[in-house]
Amino acid sequence: MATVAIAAERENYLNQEYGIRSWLLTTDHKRIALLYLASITFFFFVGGFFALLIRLELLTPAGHLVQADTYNKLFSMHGQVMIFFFLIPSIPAVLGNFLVPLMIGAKDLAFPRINLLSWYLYIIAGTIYVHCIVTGGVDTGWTFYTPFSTAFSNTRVIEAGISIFIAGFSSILTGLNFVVTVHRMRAPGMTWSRLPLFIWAMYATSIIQLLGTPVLAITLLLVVFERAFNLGIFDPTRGGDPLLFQHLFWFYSHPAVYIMILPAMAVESEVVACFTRKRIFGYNFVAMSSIAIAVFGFLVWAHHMFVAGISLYSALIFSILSYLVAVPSAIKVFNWTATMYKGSISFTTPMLYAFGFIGLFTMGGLTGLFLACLGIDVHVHDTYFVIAHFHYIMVGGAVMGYLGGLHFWWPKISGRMYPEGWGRLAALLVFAGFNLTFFPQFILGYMGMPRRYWQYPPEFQVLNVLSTAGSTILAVGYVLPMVYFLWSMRYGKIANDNPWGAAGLEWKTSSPPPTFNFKEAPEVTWEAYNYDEIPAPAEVPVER
Amino acid sequence: MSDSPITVEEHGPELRHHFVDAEQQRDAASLGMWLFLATEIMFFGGMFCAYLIYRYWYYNEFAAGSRSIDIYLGTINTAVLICSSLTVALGVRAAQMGKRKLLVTLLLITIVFGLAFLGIKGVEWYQKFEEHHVPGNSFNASDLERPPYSHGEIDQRHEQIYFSLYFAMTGLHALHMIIGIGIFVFLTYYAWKGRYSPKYYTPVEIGGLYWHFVDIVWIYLFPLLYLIDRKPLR
Amino acid sequence: MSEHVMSSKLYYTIWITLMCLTVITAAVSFVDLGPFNTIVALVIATIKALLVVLFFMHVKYTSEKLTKIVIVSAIFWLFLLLALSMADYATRFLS
Amino acid sequence: MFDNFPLWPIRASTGAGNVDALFIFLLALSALMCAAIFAMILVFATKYRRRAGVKAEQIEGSSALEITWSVIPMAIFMVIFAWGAVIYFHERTPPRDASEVYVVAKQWMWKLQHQEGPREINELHVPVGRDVKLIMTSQDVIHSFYVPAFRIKQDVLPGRYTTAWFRATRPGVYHLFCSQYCGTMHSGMIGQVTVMEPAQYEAWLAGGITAGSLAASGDSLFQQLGCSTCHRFDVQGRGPNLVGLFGHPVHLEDGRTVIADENYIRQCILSPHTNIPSGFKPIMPVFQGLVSEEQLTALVAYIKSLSPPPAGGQGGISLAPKPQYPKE
Repeated sequence: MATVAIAAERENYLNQEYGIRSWLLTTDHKRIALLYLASITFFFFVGGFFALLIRLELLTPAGHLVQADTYNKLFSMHGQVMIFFFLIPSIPAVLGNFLVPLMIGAKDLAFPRINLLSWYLYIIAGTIYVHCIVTGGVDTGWTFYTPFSTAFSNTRVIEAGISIFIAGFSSILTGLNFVVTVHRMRAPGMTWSRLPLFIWAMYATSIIQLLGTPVLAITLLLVVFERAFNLGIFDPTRGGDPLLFQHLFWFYSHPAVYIMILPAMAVESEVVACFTRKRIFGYNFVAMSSIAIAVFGFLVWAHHMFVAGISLYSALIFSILSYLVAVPSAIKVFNWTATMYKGSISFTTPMLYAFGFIGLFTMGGLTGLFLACLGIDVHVHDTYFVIAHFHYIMVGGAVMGYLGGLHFWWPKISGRMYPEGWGRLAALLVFAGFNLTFFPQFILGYMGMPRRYWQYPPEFQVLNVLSTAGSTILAVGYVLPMVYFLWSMRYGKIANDNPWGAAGLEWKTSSPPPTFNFKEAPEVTWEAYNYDEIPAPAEVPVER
Repeated sequence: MSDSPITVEEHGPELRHHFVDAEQQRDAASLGMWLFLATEIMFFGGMFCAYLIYRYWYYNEFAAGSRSIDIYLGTINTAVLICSSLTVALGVRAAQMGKRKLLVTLLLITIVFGLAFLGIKGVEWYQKFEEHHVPGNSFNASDLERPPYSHGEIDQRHEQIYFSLYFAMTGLHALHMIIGIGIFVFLTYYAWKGRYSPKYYTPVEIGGLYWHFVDIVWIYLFPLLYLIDRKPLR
Repeated sequence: MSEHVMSSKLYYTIWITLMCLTVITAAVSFVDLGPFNTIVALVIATIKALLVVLFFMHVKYTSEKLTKIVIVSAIFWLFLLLALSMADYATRFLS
Repeated sequence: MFDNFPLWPIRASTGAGNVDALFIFLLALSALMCAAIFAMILVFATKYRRRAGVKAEQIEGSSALEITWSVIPMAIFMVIFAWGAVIYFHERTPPRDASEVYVVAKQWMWKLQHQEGPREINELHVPVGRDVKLIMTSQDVIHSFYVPAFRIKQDVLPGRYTTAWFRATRPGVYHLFCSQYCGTMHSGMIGQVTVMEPAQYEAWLAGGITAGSLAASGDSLFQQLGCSTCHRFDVQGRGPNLVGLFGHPVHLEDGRTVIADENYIRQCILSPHTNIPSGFKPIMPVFQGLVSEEQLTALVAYIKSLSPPPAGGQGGISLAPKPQYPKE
C-alpha cells in the first residue's frame, strides 16, 4: 500500500513522505489506521479461509474433507483470528484511529507513539499467532475452556494464549488513547453534547477495552502458567473449579461482543444521519445508550453458563440482568428508524449497508432474547442457534458496519471515490449471502445440532448445504470490495472534500487530510448533525 | 518523527507537536497513567477473584499455607516498599522544585529498594522451593501446620491451589517491580542529563504513580497471602 | 494536577504512619480475634492504600475530578467482578 | 412433511412442550417486531427517498417516545424472563422419587448405569412415563449431556456431580449429543436414548446381564474397601452411621451445616478432611485416586439407598417448583 502513489495535487498525509520507513515509523494516526487496515484485512481473509473450509467440510454429514483434529483447529482458529485479530481491532483501530482526532478537531491522538506501539504489539501478536497456525495450530475452541486447554489439548495453546495476551494489550492501549484523546484533545467549542455519536460509541467501546481486557489477559496468563509451570488454579484434579475460568473468561468476552458491535453502531449513526440528511432522532438517548451498553454489558456474563453448572440463583440474576442490556440496544434501533421519518433518503452503498445492519442486528438482537431466556437457553445453548445468533450480531452487525464505514469514509481516507455500482452490488451480495448462510443455522440449532461438530446426523444435511451455498456468495461479496478499493486507489474518481455533503469536522478538511489534519485549528460553533445548513452534493443520487 | 514545521518553534522540545500547550500535555499524560492503573486493578482483580473463591472453599489450606511463609521477610518487604514509595514521593517533589542532584539520588535509592525487595522475594521463593512447596509433581506439603481449630490433615491438592495463587500473584507483582525498576533506570538517566525541570517533570510524576500503584498491590497482597491465620496453635 | 508542592514533613509523617501500620497489622495477626483478624488486616491495608493514593499520589490535592472518577470506577468494576462471581459460589449449595 | 428434512425437533418429554410453547411465543413476538421495524424502514425508504427540491425535516427527538419504547420492551422482557425462569426452575429440580441413572462421561463416550444395575455405553433405555434423574460426572474434560427431543442439556464437569432430569412421553429412539467441545472426537461422542413402553422396558431390564443393582455393587465395594469397619449400622462406630444420612443436614466440626447431597458424599469419600462431621475425628483415609468414577457412583448410590425413600411419591408433573430437600 505504501508504494501506491496518490495523484492528488495537494499535500496530504499520504504523499507528504514516501518509503517504507515513513510508514513503519509514522506516528500519524491516519497512517497507523492504514497500517491496521492492511493487517486486519490479512487476518480477515485468513479467518475467512478457515470459515470456508469449515463450511465445505459440513457439506456432508460424515467428515470427508479434513480430519477431525484439523476441523477442530479450523473452527478454533477461525474464532480466534476473527475475534481477536479482526473484529476487535476492526472499526476502533482502523476507522476509530483515522476519525477520532479528525472528528473532535485534534491534530492527532493524545499519545501518537503509544498508538504506533499498539500497532506493533498487534503485529507481534499476529506474528506469533501466524507462527502458531503454521506450526500446528490450536484446537481449544476460541474459548480456551479448562481443563481441556490446560491439561488435555496437545496443540499450541501456550503460543495462542500469549499471542492473544499481547493482542489484548494492543487493544487496551488503543482504548486508553481514545479516552484520553476525547477528554483532553477536543477543539475549542467541541462540547460533549456536540460530539458526533461516533465518538460517544467509540468512547463507550474504549471503556470496555480498558476495564474488560485486563481480566482476559490475566485469565489467559493463568492458563498459560497452568500449562507451562504446572500451577493448579483451574485444575479440577486439585480441587480447582473449571467454572472459575468461565466466569473470568466471560467477564471479558461478553463485553467483548460490545467492543465489536458498539463501533458498528457508531458508524451507523453517522451514515444514517448523512443519507437521511437529518440530525439523529433522540441524540441524547443514542449517546447515553452507548454508555449504558458499556456498563450493563459487564453485568450479564454468566448467561453463557446457564447449563455449565452455576447455581440456580445466580442463573436467575444473570438472566434478568441480561434483559437490561437489551433495552439500550433496542433504543438505538428505534432511533435510527425514527431518523428516517421525513428524511431525504438516498441509497448509496454505505446506506445500503446501514439498512442491512439495522435488519440483521434486529434479528440478532431478538434472538439474543431467546438465549437470555433461561428455559430456552437450556435447549439451544451450544447449538447452531448460538452460532447463528452471534454471527448475526458480529457479521451481520459488526462487519456490515465496518464495510459501510469503510465505504463512507473511503473518499476521506484515499481521496478517491469507490465505484458506486460495484459497491451496491457487493452490499446486496453480502446481505443475501449472509442470510442464506446463517438463517438455516437458526433452524439447525433448534433442531438440536450442537456446535463444533465435525460430523453430524444426516437429517441436518439439507440445511447445512444451504448454509454452505450462502457462504460462497458471502465470500464473493467480501472479495469484491477488496478488489475495487485497491482499484480505486489508482483509478477512482478524485473525491472532493465533502462528497456526501456530510456534517462533522472530518469533512471540513481536505480529502485526504493533511498530516496535522487541519490547515488551521478548527473552532466549533455549531451543533452536531446540522444537516439543515449543508446542501446535499451531486454525488449523492436523487431518486426518481 | 514527523514534527510539523508550522508549530515546532512555538514551544520547547519537550512539548509534542499535537498538543496545544504544556498543560494539555501534562493532563493527558496523567489521565493516561490513571487509566492504565485502572486496567492494572482489573488485571490483578482476576487473581483476587480466584483468591476470594478458593479461600472461601479451602480456608484451612489457605491458612496453613499462609503460616508456612516467612512473615518476617514479608513484613520487611512491605517496609522496604513503603520506604521506596517515600523516596519516590520525595523524588517527585525534588523534580517539582528542580533539584536535579536530589532527584537523581532519590531515584537511585528507589531502585536500590526495588532490588532489595526482589532479592528478599527471591530468598522467600528459594525457601519454598527447598520445602517442596512449589506446585507440580514434586509438591509435598505434609510438613505444614494445621490451623488450630481445623481437624484433619491438609488436603495436599487444595494446598497446591494456595501455592499456585501465591506464586502467580507474587510473581506477577515481582514482574511489575522489574518493569518499574526499568522505568526508573530511564528516569534516572534522563534526570541526570537534566531533562526535567519544574516546568516539565511529567515522566517522573507518572513513573511515580506507577511505582505507588505497585506498592498498593503489595499492601493488599501482604495481608491476603501472609496474614490469613497466624493465631497461636492451641 | 499537582502544581502544589507538598512539604516534605507531610511525606515523612505519612511514611511513619505507614510503617507503624505495617508493624501493627503483622503483630495483630498473632492475636486471636476470630473472624476479625481478616477484617482488621483488610481495614489496615485499605487505610494504607488510601494514604498512599491521597498523599503520595497527590489525589487529595488534585483539582481534577476525572482522576477520582477513574479510581472509583475501577474499584467499582473490581467489585462487580467479585460480587457477581460470588453470587454463583455463595449460592451453589442451595440448589 | 419432509422425512429427510425436518424443521422442528420431536417432542418426547413432559418438559419439551413447555420449552416449545415459550419458543413459539418468542418467535411470534420477534416476527412481529421484525415485521414492524422492517415495514417502517421500507415505508420510510420509499416515501422519504431523496427528491429534488424536497428537504428533510429536522426533528429533535421525543422523550415521551423514548421512554415508551424503553419501558414497553422492558415489561415484555420481564414476562419472557419470568416464563423462562419457571421452566428453568422446573428443569433444575428433579422429583425426589425419580429413578436414577449415573452417567460418567469420558473422552469420547458416555457410560451410564441404572439404579437397577444394567450398564450401558452410549445408549440409554428408559420407560415412558417415569421420572429419570441423571447424576453425572466426567473423568476428564467438560462434556455436556444433550437430548434435543427432551429439550434438556447439562454440562458434565470433572470433580463434581451435576444433575438433570426428564420424563419421556413418547416411545422412540432419540439422539444423545455431547454439546460441550471436548476434543478430537467431540462429534463422535453421540449416542441414543431409547424410550420404551413400560412392559418392553421391564423385558429389556430382565434380558440384560444383571450384575445386581448399582447399590448392591456399592454395598460389596463398601465391604471390600473396609468402609464398614468404621461406618457401622448396629453400634456407633468410629465413623458416622450412614443410615438416613442422605438428604439430611449434617453439622460439621467447623460450625457449618450442609445438606448431605450427592456432591457432599462424593467429597467426603474423596477428601474426607474437608468436611468433618461434628463429633468425629479426622481419621478416614483419603480415597482420591483410589476409586474410579464408576466405583464412586456405586458407593454414592449405596449410601443413598440407606436412606428411606420419601413418603409419598410425586404424582404428576406440575410447573410449580418443588424444593429438592425437605426443610428440617
